Formats: sequence, C-alpha cells, structure tokens
Amino acid sequence: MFDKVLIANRGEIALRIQRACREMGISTVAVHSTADENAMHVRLADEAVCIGPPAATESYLNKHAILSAATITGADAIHPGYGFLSENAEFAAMVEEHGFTFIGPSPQHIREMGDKITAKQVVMEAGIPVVPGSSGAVRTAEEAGKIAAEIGYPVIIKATAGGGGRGMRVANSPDELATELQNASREAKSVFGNPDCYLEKYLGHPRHIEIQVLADNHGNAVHLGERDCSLQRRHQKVLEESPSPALNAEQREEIGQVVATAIKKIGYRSAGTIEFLFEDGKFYFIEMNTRLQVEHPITEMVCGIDIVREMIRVSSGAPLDFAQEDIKFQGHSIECRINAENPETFVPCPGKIGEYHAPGGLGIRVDSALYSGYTVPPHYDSMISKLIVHAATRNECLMRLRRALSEYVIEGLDTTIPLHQKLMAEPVFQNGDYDIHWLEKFVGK
Amino acid sequence: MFDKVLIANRGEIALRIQRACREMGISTVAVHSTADENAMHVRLADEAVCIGPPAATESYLNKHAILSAATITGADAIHPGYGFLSENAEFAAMVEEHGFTFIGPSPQHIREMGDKITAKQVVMEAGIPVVPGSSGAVRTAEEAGKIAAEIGYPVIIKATAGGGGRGMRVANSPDELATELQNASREAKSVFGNPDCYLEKYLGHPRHIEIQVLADNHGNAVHLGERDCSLQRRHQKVLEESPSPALNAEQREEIGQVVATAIKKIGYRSAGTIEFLFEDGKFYFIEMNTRLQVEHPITEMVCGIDIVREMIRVSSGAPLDFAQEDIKFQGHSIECRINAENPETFVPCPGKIGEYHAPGGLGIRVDSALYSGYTVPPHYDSMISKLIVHAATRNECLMRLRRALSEYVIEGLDTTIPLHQKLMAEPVFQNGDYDIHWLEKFVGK
Amino acid sequence: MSKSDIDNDMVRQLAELLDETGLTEIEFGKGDWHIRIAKSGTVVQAQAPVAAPPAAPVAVVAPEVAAVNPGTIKSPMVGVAYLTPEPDTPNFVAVGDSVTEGQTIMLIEAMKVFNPIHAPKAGKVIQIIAENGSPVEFGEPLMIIE
Amino acid sequence: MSKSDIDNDMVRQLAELLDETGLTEIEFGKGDWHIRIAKSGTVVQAQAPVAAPPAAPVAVVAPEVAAVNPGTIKSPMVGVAYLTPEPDTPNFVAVGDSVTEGQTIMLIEAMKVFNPIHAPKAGKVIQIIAENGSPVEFGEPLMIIE
Repeated sequence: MFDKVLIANRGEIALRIQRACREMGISTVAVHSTADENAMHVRLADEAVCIGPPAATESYLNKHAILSAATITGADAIHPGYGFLSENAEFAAMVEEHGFTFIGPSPQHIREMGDKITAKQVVMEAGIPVVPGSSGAVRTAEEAGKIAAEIGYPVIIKATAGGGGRGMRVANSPDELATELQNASREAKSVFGNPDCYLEKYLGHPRHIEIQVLADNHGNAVHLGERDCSLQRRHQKVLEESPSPALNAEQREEIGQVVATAIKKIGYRSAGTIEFLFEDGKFYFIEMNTRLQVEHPITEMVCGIDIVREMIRVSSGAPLDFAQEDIKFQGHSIECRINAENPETFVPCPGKIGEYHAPGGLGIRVDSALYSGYTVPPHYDSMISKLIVHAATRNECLMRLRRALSEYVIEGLDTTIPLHQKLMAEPVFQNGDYDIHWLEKFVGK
Repeated sequence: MFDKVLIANRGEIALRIQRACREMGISTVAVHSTADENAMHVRLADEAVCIGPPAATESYLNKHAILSAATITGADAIHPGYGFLSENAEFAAMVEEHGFTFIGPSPQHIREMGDKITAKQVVMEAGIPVVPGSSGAVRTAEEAGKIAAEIGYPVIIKATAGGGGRGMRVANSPDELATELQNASREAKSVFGNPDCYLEKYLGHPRHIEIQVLADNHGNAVHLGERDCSLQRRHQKVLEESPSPALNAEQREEIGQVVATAIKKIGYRSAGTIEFLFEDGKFYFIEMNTRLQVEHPITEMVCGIDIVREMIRVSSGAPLDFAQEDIKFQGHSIECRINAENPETFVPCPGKIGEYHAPGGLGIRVDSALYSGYTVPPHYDSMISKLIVHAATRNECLMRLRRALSEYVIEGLDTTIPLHQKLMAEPVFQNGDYDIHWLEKFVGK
Repeated sequence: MSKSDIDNDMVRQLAELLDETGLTEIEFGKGDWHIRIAKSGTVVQAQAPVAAPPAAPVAVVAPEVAAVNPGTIKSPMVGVAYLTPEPDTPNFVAVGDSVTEGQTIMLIEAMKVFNPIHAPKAGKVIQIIAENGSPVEFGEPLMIIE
Repeated sequence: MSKSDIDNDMVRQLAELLDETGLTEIEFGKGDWHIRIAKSGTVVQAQAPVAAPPAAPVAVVAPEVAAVNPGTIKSPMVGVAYLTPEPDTPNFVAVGDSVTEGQTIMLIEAMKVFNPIHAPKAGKVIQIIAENGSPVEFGEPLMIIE
C-alpha cells in the first residue's frame, strides 16, 4: 500500500480523497493555488505545496508543477479527483513515466474513451447498446426509409458536417422523413457546404442513467448499480438519485451485467461510469467517464462500498475484495449539489461564509470543504457542498432531505438550497416522473 | 398517525426525536426551561412552550407543566426521550389518563422493570438468564457450600440488609467460603444489625452487553442485536460499539432469540433494552431500560432501522413492518459520547461555544444540538454531542473515528474529545479486550 | 445565576469608566463569571453573529412587551389564563383599578386546577396583557401593576 | 466578588495605551480573570475566531520572512532550488554582491529541467533565503535584492 498520496485537486473532492487516505493510514499531500491557501483540503492535509497562482491553467492544470510537488514531497501516487487533469491521458502517462502511480485507469483507456467515435466503437464491440442509426451518410429517401423502418420512428436527421444543433430535423413518419431529409440536406449544403446527412433514432424524453463500475488489475470487474442524473440545467447535474425511479429490478440487473461484462472485456481498471440515455425501457450509450464522479456518494450509500478507498486499493495492485454477488443494494439515496449561486438567476456568488452549520442526524452525509469564515474564491467551480441523504425508501429519503435542507445554514452568500427545497415540493419530482429536459423548464418558470 | 408530538426533553435527544417527527410529517412541540430559550430543539421546533425555570425539577421533571403544555398546544402524543420522566410510570399513566399517547411502554411495564426484584423475577420467568445464587439468606457453611458448588466459584457473599459495597466478600474456594461467610456475617451484624447473608456468582471481569428490542401492540417483537457498553467511568457509559468484539455469531443469535422471545412473553411494547453482564461466554441480567437509550444510534447504523421512527409508529398502533429475519446486521458502529468536561479531571465545563465545526463525509453521523454561539447551560447533563461512526469492519471504524475526531472543532470549552483520541491509540481498546473495570483504570493512569 | 447576583454598583462603576474614557466596551471576568458592558453608537459589532438555525420557532404566545417593567407580573406556570372568576362574570380587575397585596387578579388553569394569581403588592393596574382563555407559558407577562 | 476587583487605574491605563497606540481593542487575561477594552469608530469587530479546522497543515517549506519586502524575489514555480551552477562550484551570488538586471542568481529544478532565475533589476543581494538543494513552493521568497 502507498505511504503518501498527492491529491491533485481542490474543494470537497480533495477533502473526500484525503479522508479516505487518512482512514487507510496514508499520508496526504495537498497541492493548491495561492487562492486556496486557507482551504480545508490544505489545512487538513499532512503536507501542503503551493503550486501556482489562482488561474487553474497555472496551478491545478499545471502538470509540471504537480509532478514537481510529488517529487519534492516524495509521494508514491497521485489521485486526480474529478475535473482538472482527471481525464487527461497525457498527464496519467506522465505520472507513470515519473515513477508515481496514477490512481485511475490506464492512459490508453482514458484516451480511447475521451474520443467519442473510438469510445462508441469500443463499447459497442464490448456489447454495450448504442443509439442505432445509419452507419454513414444517407443518399436517398429510399435508403433513409429502409433504415428508419429498421430503427423505428421518430428519427433524427443530422448533417455529417454539422454541430451545435444546426441542420438537425426530426421525422415522425415515412412521409415526414422524405420531406425532412430534403430540407436537412438543403440546409446542410447552405450552412456547411456539404449536403451529407445521417440518421439516428430520436429520443424525445430520455432520462440520464449511468452505471458505476469498479475493476482491478486482476481481471475482476463489478457494477455498483445505477444513478439517475436526469435533473440537469445546462448539462450540469443538479440532483442525482440511486436507484433510479424509472428502472425495475430486472432492468437494473440486466444493464448492470451488460456493463460489468463489457468493462471486463475492455480490460478497464479503477472506477468508471458508463452514461446512458434511457427511453422506453432501452439504454443508449452516451459516453464513459474514466474517473471518480461528483455523484459517487449516492452509490456508496446504497451499496455500502467506499469507492475512493477501492480506487486506491486496486491501483496499489490489490484485488477487489468482493464479487458481484456480495454487493447488496439497500434503500435509496439522493445527492443535492449546493452551489454558491443565486437560486433563481444562477449567477455565481463567491464570497465569505458567515455562519456555517451542516445538518446532522440519521442518514445525513455532508461532503463539503466549507467552514465558517472561509472565503469561496471566484476562480473555480461554484459547487460548495454536496448534501447526501440515505433512507430505507425513496419517500423517506425525500422527507429526510426536506428536513436536512431546512437545517442547513450557509450564511454570507447565495446558495441553491432554495432551489432544492422548491424541487422537494414539486409533484413531478416527488413522483420521479422527469426526463433530462424537465428541470430546465421547471427553473425557467 | 399523530399530527403533533410534544417532546418532553432537551438537548440532542429532543432534536433527534424532532428530526424523526419532521421526517414523518408530524408537527413538533418543544417544551423548555428558561435556561434553554435559545436551544436548538427550541429553535427548530414548530412550536415551543416555556414550562419553568432552569431547575429540572420545576421544568423537565414537572409533570403538570408538561401536560399543560400538551393541552394548550393540542398535542396528540408525548415522547419522553431518555432521562427525566422517561421511566416514570406515574407520568406515563398521567399522559394516558389525559388522553395523550405515551410514546413508550405501558406504565405497568415501566413500573415492573423499575423495581429490581420484580424485574428479575419477571424476566427470569420469561427465560432470561440471571445471576445464579441462593434464593434467600444462607444460614450454614454446609448450605453455602452446596449452593456454591452448584453455581461455581468464585462466589460473592452479600449482606441481605446491605448496600454500598459494605459487607461484601468474595470466596474463591470451599475453604475460603467458610471463613468469608463467618466474616461477612459478623460484619453484617455489626454494621446492619442483621447477620443474614446470601450468595451470588461473582463476576470478576464482566463486560456490559445489552440487547435492543422493539415490540408493537400486536404481539410482534424483534431484537436488533447487541451493544457493548463496557467502557464506563463511574457507571457512565463513555463509548459504545456494535457488534461487541466479544461475541461470536452464534452467541449473538442465541441471546437475541432468548430476549426477543421473553419480550413477546412479557407483552412489552415499544423500544427497550435488556442489559447483561457477560463473562466467560455467559449472560447475566442486570436490568431492563424501558425507554430509548443514548446509544441507540449505533444499532440504527448496523441494522438500518430508525428506532425513534419505529417507536412513534408502534405507539400509534401500527404493526412493526419487519420480522426478525428481515433484519440484517451490516458493518460496525461506534459512538463516542462527547461531554463538556475536562478530559483529564472530568470537571464539567459549561459555557459558550466559539467555533463549531462537525466532521463530515462517508460513515459519519453527528447527533448534537450544539451550534456556534450556543451557551451550554450549567443546569443539566454535560453530554453535548454524540459522534457516531459506521464502517465495513471494526478496524475501518476505528480509523474513521480517529479521522473524525481530528476534524471535530468545538471551541470555547473543554470537551472529552482528547479522551476519545487517547482511547483510539490504546492497544487494549484497539483489540477490543476490555471489561467494565478497564476504563476506570485507564483514565486513572 | 439569578438576577440579584448582578451588582448594580459595579455596572454603574463600569459605565462611568466607559464614559470617562470614551470607550465603547468593557469586559471583565473572574473565576466562573464575567461581565461585559458596551455602549453602541458607531460600534459596528463586537460579536460573532448568533448561529441561528434557520427555522424560527413559532412560540405559542410570545408578547415581548413589558417584560422588563418591574411591575410586570409573570406567569408562574404553563396553563390557560382566565380573567374572570366564572364564565359570564366581570373580570377580577380592570385597567385603572387599585388592588391590594394578595388580591386575586386572575386564574391560571393547569391540569384542570384553577390556580389563583395574587397581586404581589398593592398598586394600580396599568395593563392587562394576558387574554381571557388564552394559553400562557411559564414566565410570560400577565399584567402590570404599579 | 466585589467592585474593588476592578482596577480603575488599569482600565484608564489601558484606555490611554489604546489612544496612544491607536489600537481599537485591548484584551488582557491572567490566571482566572481577564479584561478586554475596545473603542469603536474605526473598530470593525472584536472578531470571531477564524473557523480553523484543527490540524495545522505542515507546509513543506514556509518561511514567512521578507514576503512583503519589495525587493523580494519569489519562486515562479514548484521545484528544488540550487544556488550553484554545478555541484562543488561557488554560489551564483553571495550576500553583498552587486547584480545586474537579468543576471542568473539561482536555478530551480522542476521536471528534470534546470530553470535559471534572473535578477529582475540591478541591485545588491541583501539576503539569500532559499537553501541549496531545498524544495521551494510557488511564490516562496528566494532572495532579496535591493
């Protein structure tokens, strides 16, 4: 096992990793920018090294500075957390070249999964369902009609050269298909100078469901169930829950097995997440995240596994000490991401924390690096706390969350706690009856 | 279900009950003395009623004031917490006579278990093992020898009229017995004016192990496993753990079944605890606590059951919604009682809290009514917080506890956090190799 | 510590010192007690903000009025206040009445028992704060007699 | 307790000290008692203690000295400081030396690369803070040139 781990991150996730290390008897090195001198992850670490000015590009994204810090402190391994350099294959490779252990997957897997086309190819071959569509450009209405009949209506027509939503059209029937293909092709030609279009199955009201996996260096891989992260605003997850209110036990078991088998086949190691769109009982691959995720705690709550601890263990060469059949899912868990933002306008609100009092009691977990008197710097992400609740059932979980939100005191700046309170009171959320578009409409009201 | 519950207590347990009520959609009434106007349980309650001056006899022990408060607020039920009126049969009866529900056992069970001799009789008849001994005074050395041979050496000779340790002598062999019986009898006569003595099995190095039970009004009763509360100072528990490091699965299963069966036989309802001394693989009844206990959270952590919620449910007439076989024990949990006391002299240290920052993250639960700026009043118990930790194994639990203790900030007064930190570093504790006398010696060092 | 432990002379002494020296605050502690006096004006703050948990408690009844008036009679118990001896009879006392020491001025019902509240000294009824038939908490102001 | 426990002269003395020194607050404690005096106006607060999580971080190297001196040269990167061009050669510069703008005054090794640190302006070496072969953090003072 490692003696000393350098944590190449900040905020709550740096603290999360530090806690795991401390509980394993591993010393920690915090690296930080000048803006984070008083941050909790710096104060609580065994050693701290200032690696640069506030701008992330010169500190938390500065590979050389981080590796120098690892060298001068004599660290054995580096945990990248999420964001920053966590999915940077070059960094992972540099870490290993310098003789440190990268606590995460191999550079090769990070690279493969970082490229959308390669990723889709690799997972498809490993048996993971992807969005069906034409394999390339569709030339004629007949060809399009044949493919559409195969994958089922509605279909979406996208310009091969397109992007940003331009030149995209939805067809609900064979009649519409011919017309829309013509329109899309015409628009594609005028906008992108290339009339080529391709077809994909159109998902009108999908949920975002992702499967957490863990794998070691010895060919063992397990899944830890799913998380429903459909509540998003501008592609940022706001609240996540596990299990998903939309899955039944059979679907859960089936997709979990498919994913675990694929992960084993790919030869992946460490923690990772396969993200899907889910609609009408079917899963469609979006991407794989080759790192620890913000919302990992809800999985820890329902399956009783410390994911960060396991990441550290497997990267030190230890085998997973549980098999798929040892993993039991118990109860329900929800995470509220609390941001330093105006809860209506979502304008970020950095500043100094006045009173700070976290909720306590049964079933409450708070992952946060806040403390009374701390100043939230304006340079980084606005997420300042994760309130995670666990209870026997989804309904009890909602009641407990409501109670915890009402106890949470964060004075001195605006937070999104009121948004979460509004969500708790909303029947659509209470019924678990939302898709990835719902929250955007809800907050727009 | 109740609409409104009055909580006849203060401090962390009042808050604990309030949280359970809130999570069940039940309104709460806090009652408080003038010393507790700014207490958390008062601030967070739906309604608050001042019932008297600081002295507990005139406020938290004032039955009439509490019942008046229940009347004027229109409460449906009263939860007594622990301490104060929680084991007062007269109060429980008054609550019911006034048409409120008492969230606890029947007055009759409280009364029976409140009397040591009756309690021993009742549980013995229900099949619970008690300390073996003579059924009354022992007249002759022959009679004593016969009984001692039956129950096994060492035995303790106690004056029938005795108390406070006077006139108690231990005999390790038949030879010693004759001599010590004479000595004890002589001393008993001179001290108490009555030479009668009786015999009991002597336990030299017992552990304190207790079994948590839950029963409803419909004849269902379950046990929730054991807690090891051997770490005591002046008969005050300091740290509790579940499961006990001293029990194996078979012993656990066996004593649990014995207790659950007895509870059913007695016709007990609500939560309760049977306390035992445990030595050389055998259990000996001490007493039954007919109330919620301070250390109930560790049981909640290992079996995933909200005991306060269940107490409220069953007292409203609902049946337990799980059977014995549904209860699974997972991992290990430890509670540290944190007192406002000097950690070496144990002198109470009430006063104003400066900075307050509770530990967070995976597996941490804090049950406390403290907040920054709160003044701990000098009138009541010095326990100000319970730090409860849960982890997969006992060793991980100790590591996590160590981490959590190092994160806990309570400024402005002395606390027993350093005592717990000292305990964590102590091999005897780490090995789980302690009896009820050990801590007293440890802190005396 | 009861109110009578506060040494008025000491407060006066400290207040004089405060004025004399132009200070805005003096704090003094010894053994198990301390005192702090302050005089605001331009004082921004000399205090950490109170760590108020958010939800304000809804006191059943909580008039703050007259709590400091020395003639205020406070409720010795939780219960329901009655200003009349029987339903449909006049109040025990009315504002402006003179009362004698020991005279019953209202009843407080607790546990089905009607407890008479007596005037602690002779005087004149300045204000009746409790309402007939309303619940009162321990220590809640009932009436002012001066 | 009695009022004679409060030492008027001490309060006056502290008040004078406060005025004389331009302080806004003095707090003093000894044995089982303490005193604190304050004067507002410019006083912002008798401040709440910083919510320091308990464990003080062990900075790898953290001399606070000279951090504010305008002639202080701070490390532009994390690495290891070398005061000599090669092992067993004399230092680039010594205290008392005059340096020209752009002159190499030390090296910082980061990622196997030796980065020369240049004097930002001409001047005299007042103090060499970094030690040969020691790790330095970003922003850590290396040398003072005036």
